[in-house]
Amino acid sequence: MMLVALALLIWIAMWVLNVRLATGENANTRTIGLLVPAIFGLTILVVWELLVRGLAVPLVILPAPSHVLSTFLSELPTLWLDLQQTFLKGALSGYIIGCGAAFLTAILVDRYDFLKRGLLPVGNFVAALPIVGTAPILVMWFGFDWQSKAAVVVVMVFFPMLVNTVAGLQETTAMQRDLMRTYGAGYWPSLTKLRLPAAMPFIFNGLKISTTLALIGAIVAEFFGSPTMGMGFRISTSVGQLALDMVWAEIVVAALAGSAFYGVVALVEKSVTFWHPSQRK
Amino acid sequence: MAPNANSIVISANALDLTFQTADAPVHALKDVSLDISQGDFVSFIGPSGCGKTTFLRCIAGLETPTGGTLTVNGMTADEARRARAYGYVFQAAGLYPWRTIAGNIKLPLEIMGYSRAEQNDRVARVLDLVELSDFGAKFPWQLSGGMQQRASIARALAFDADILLMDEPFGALDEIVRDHLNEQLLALWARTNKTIAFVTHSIPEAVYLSTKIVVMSPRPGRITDVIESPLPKERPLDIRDSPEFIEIAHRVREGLRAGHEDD
Amino acid sequence: MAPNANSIVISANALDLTFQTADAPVHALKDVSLDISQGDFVSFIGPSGCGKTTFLRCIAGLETPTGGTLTVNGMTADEARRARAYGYVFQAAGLYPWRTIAGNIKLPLEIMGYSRAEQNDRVARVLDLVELSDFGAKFPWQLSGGMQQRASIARALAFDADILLMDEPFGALDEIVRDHLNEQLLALWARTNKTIAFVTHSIPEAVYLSTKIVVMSPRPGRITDVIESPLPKERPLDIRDSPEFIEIAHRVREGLRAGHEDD
Amino acid sequence: ADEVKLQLKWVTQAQFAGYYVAKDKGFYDEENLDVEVMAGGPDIAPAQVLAGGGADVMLDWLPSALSAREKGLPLVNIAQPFKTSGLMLTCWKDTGITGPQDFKGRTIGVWFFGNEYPFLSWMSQEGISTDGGEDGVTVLKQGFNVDPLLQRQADCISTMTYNEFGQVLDAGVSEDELVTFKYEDQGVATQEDGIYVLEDNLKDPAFKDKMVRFVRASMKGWKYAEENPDEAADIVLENDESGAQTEAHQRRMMREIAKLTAGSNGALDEADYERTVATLLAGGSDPVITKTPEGAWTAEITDEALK
Amino acid sequence: MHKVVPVLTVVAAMFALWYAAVPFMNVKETLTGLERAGAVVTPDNPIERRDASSFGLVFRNSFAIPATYAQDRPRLPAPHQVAQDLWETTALKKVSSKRSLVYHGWITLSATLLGFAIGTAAGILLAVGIVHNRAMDMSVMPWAIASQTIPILAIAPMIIVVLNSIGVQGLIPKAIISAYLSFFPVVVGMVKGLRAPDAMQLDLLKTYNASQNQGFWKLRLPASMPYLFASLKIGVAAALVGAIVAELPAGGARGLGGRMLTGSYYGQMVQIWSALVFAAVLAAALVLLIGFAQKLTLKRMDLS
Ligand SMILES: Nc1ncnc2c1ncn2[C@@H]1O[C@H](COP(=O)(O)OP(=O)(O)OP(=O)(O)O)[C@@H](O)[C@H]1O
Ligand SMILES: Nc1ncnc2c1ncn2[C@@H]1O[C@H](COP(=O)(O)OP(=O)(O)OP(=O)(O)O)[C@@H](O)[C@H]1O
Ligand SMILES: Cc1ncc(C[n+]2csc(CCO)c2C)c(N)n1
Ligand SMILES: [Mg+2]
Ligand SMILES: [Mg+2]
Repeated sequence: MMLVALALLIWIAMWVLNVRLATGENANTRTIGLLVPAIFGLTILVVWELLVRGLAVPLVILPAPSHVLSTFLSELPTLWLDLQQTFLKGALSGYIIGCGAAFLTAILVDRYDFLKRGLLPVGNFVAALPIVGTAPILVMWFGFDWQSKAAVVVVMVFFPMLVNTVAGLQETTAMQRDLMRTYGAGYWPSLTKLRLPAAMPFIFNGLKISTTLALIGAIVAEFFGSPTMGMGFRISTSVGQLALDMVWAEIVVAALAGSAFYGVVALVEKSVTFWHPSQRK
Repeated sequence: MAPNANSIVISANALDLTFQTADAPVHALKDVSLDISQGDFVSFIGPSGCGKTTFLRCIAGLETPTGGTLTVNGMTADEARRARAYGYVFQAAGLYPWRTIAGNIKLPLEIMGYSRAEQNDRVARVLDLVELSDFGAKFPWQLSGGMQQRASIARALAFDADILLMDEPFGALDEIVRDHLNEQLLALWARTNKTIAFVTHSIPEAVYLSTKIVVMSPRPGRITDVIESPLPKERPLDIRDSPEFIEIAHRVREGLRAGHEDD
Repeated sequence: MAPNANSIVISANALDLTFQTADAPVHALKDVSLDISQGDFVSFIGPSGCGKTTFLRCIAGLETPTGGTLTVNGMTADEARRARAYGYVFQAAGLYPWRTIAGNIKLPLEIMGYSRAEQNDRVARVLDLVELSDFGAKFPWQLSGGMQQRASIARALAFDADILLMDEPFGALDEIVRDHLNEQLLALWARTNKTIAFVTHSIPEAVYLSTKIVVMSPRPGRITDVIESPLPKERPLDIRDSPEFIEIAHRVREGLRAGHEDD
Repeated sequence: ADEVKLQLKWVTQAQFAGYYVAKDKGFYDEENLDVEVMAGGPDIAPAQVLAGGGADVMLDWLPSALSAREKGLPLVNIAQPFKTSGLMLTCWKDTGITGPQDFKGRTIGVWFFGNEYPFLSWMSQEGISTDGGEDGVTVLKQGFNVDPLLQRQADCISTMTYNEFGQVLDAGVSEDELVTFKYEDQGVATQEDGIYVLEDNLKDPAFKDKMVRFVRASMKGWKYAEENPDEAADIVLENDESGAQTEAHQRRMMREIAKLTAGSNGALDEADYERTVATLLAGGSDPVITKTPEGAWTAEITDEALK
Repeated sequence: MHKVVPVLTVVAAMFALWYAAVPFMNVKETLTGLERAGAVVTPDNPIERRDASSFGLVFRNSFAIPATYAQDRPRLPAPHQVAQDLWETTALKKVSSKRSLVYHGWITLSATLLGFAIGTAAGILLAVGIVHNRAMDMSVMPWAIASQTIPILAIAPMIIVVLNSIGVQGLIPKAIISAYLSFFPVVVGMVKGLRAPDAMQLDLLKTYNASQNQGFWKLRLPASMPYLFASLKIGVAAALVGAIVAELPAGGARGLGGRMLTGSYYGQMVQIWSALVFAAVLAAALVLLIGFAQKLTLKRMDLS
């Protein structure tokens, strides 16, 4: 009970500290911008640790963060292998294929209004297919290795990306389009010089959404059949072996890889769409 | 097509345009007839919603009239648009935010296939003309509204079109800057002998600039008066205090007021 | 606080305001001192970016000066804001699109806790004042730009503030409508004895409306001239052709030009 | 009545008929027990449920239970209704596989989630690596069904005599197209579907008493099911909430299950137990358990129940 | 017409493609089956066929094409097989029957709706907190993003077990998982929406000295409505996926997820496909419903 009370106390103390930092004078600096979420995350970990210890939660239900950390460190080679299999082979290739295909389709769809009116509603429908149903089918079609994971990712990211890109390509204002017409500009010049640049904020929105979808998709697909490596494989077998510390170590890897992936895309976005009001500040 | 004086460049005959909207159709232009000759500076003035922009857009081939005929350089408006017969300055600057000022001015040059060297040359020249030489590498949002408007004028001047269509280009500027740009525009017009169609809300501006002032009136949009200006081509700013000037301004104001009375 | 003539309502003393931005700080107001008395109609005129809006926002307590003192109704600007001492008309209409025109005008009344009946009463009255009685149930996008601007003026008039702060309220309107609204504003001012601070780009407008014209100049924003108008309170539109009027306009123009010379 | 929550290892099917029959036939009522049978699934680890207090009793395979015990979750086997193992590898005959020595270089589907231990210890006994390559087997984490075999994505897959093997036959494959390796025949069989509880709970006499009654009633259910397979299958079907099971499938499964429970009266055979522990300990470089488990089973309950 | 024709065309094209793909997808198993039944197929060895291309096989054994449309365990079921299964499991079964998709759909739907309600409420509350409290904004947002990189299928069983151990069972655990998936789009959309008012709209309220409360109800909330509904549409689809995912660990339990799982457990591809289609229809219906609510709300708001 002591530990539980301590956990509560630390929670309150950290929160007060964060409120101070966030409303203090240097609140807009980069350091504080990183410090505040870091403190928040650290607080969660400390509270988690104390609660697990204080309430004597069995290891097989929820391991303490310290335990997860030590597993994480000692199992680094395995984790790295799994990350390669799931992220580099499955998620990334599926992400590139899916987003690339969606991008090209979006340009077609944007060009032919008929396609737009026909494909988008059907696309919305297909996008609602739950991965839980599609994954076993795709594993059956594309085999146990990373190809089927990539296929699942393609299916998952295709429509969010398509919808965003199509919306982006229509984002130009009437005046911007009229300007192109006054130059007698044809389809390609107005695509490359107007509609694509204008679409970039939307395209990146799609790309960002797709990062998290890609990783989750690849991991979940491994639950439905995989070689004997991969993050999803490790998670599902470790649960069966009651190695919850390993499960959480993989989850940590997933969260790190996912956030990093998201962050990289967000950085690229920043440099490409520097002109957009939301990036200017 | 060598420009010879008094040849008719833009000719509208009984032009009619009705917008189909969700509820009632809007009769934006009714029976508009007007000839504009090579080298004319024509101002359009009239209350908000009288169809000035719409008429300019018809000339530019951006809007299709629902009745009457319209020729530009002897072609249909759409053909003239494809032949890149005019430069158009919109009511708002409308610069592309992802391009620098120089990049924005380069845009039409790229599309029209000018060589790289020629592009840079022309950009430098028109930037100088609108006094933005130091700002070529800046992005639009880093400039004040007035500077942006000047950049958009430079963009329309960068390529060689004989016709210039300008929709309230100086609306957002303060009086001093406006006076200055008015002078510049007149100088450019005198030098290049371009044909200019110019929309404005300001009576002094219309009188100061034009060889011909077209007064319009709304619901439906039509021409109520066409005033030929007797002012000389050479116009110092203080011509605005001359009796002729005040006389014309008075006539324009009366025409405008008559249009408003209808409401 | 019974308004007695010539009591000072707004008093700025050596006001200074510097914006901290990502790159260089912007010195928007420098050493601005000005007294505005009860019942004054003060116009602010000056080139784009000279700090007119910023000064008005300081008075409204929307911006905090970095130096000098400012009192409004004897309180700090922020206290005055909390006491709802003024109505503010922004440069753009800024109506809430999900509310009807009447609903928009009701907004401040709801917030200030007027009774339902009182609300309806006042909405009807100010709608009438800006000649929009038929449009109360319409939504903003169903009105032309000019009508929206009038609605936003009505919104600022709906509650009883002795001070009216107006930031280029008529910028988007054509000359005829603008003249009309100028007359109306003068009539309202004469009737209610409000104190009005008014930003404009138009020299005739400033001269026509004001008892006091403040000319400002940029980088850093400061007051370069304060012109007391000798024109009578009663001002027909054609007062603008009187020599006094032209004389004041000339002085304003000179002041403005001087400000521009600095660039 | 005393409440007992039973966590199954898999979805509702005839594999668990004994418990459903005992409940349906009122055998639990007779023992003054109120038993809740909780179906499992692919991602539910019964041991976890037990540890979390969500269940009182669970079913598991011995290797998985021993491994959990070594991880600090003190599971104790209190009864073993399954005498024989139903696990086997099923291979296409036309691949030329005739014995374990032919597995090298092949692709084999294996269930994980605690079901992989028997396979791993078998392979380590045979000295075959499970990391792929020329001299090892390539292991696939087999999903839920027999498609990998039917579509020849794998040369062999794991099947249970009572379930997946039937599905292969149902798909039109005849038995002579197949080669099967029963773990039982290979000497690597392990004790499947034993009844486990937490060691600490056994210190409580009331709990112990409850378990005695539970095991007694459950075994009665099993024996009834063995004798009345069709009725037992129908009872299972009634308890299936997914509506996906078919009568034909469950009736056949029940008949096959009956063969596995036939030899058991509920008591764990110590010799079987020792043999399993030995194979698990001998797991080569990566043994499933590293030291001989102590107290991982008890005869107290069955002794009492079978009196 | 303007809307229907293109959709129908695309759907028709999709079905045509689907039908065309069936022989290629199913040819290998079909040939093996036919061979067992005594037919002569080329090549006559399953291992050779395994390594052969489907195209070649179809062309060399064109007689087998009809049979590819009538497989019991097809790799790709033909549309009519799916349609038939759908018809049998919806129209021809009593809705209370465990074999009725409507029954399972309802089970999933109830968890979806509860989860969606929880997720939406949590999302809105979190967004309100984030918009009004800088500390919350800075601390929570990065972690909310990180939370979405955690594979839900991995923690779903843990959530179920943990909740089970404190005695919560049945609908609630499913709803919580469903809420976990749906809260994120709502937070993101709602934060965007509550921040949609521009500086001038906020300043206007300041000139009225409006309280934070008034600012919320009169400006931020109405301004956020379009954003809210856009993210509710994403959120409700996510909630459905969450409910289905949550049905997996519980194995052959009830619900569409259970259907898909047992379908794949017993190799009943057609059953998976019809559950999938049913789920997509359900999602489409929910999205439509929200679109409807959106129209109503926006209309109602106008009367304010
Ligand atoms: N695309 C459109 N659809 C429907 N009505 C339109 C459209 N464009 C313009 N109108 C209507 O046509 C009329 C003329 O509009 P136009 O823009 O030409 O006026 P204007 O004279 O340029 O006014 P302003 O001075 O405000 O720019 C107006 O009543 C306007 O509402
Ligand atoms: N929030 C801000 N942050 C940084 N600089 C600002 C900010 N607001 C205004 N400024 C700068 O302060 C100066 C004065 O701006 P202000 O808006 O008061 O000009 P203004 O006289 O109203 O111009 P206009 O006639 O264009 O409305 C400008 O240089 C502007 O760029
Ligand atoms: C992921 C997964 N694990 C196990 C099985 C097979 N299975 C079904 S019941 C049973 C015996 C357990 O008592 C086994 C091994 C599967 N199909 N999928
Ligand atoms: Mg216009
Ligand atoms: Mg301003």
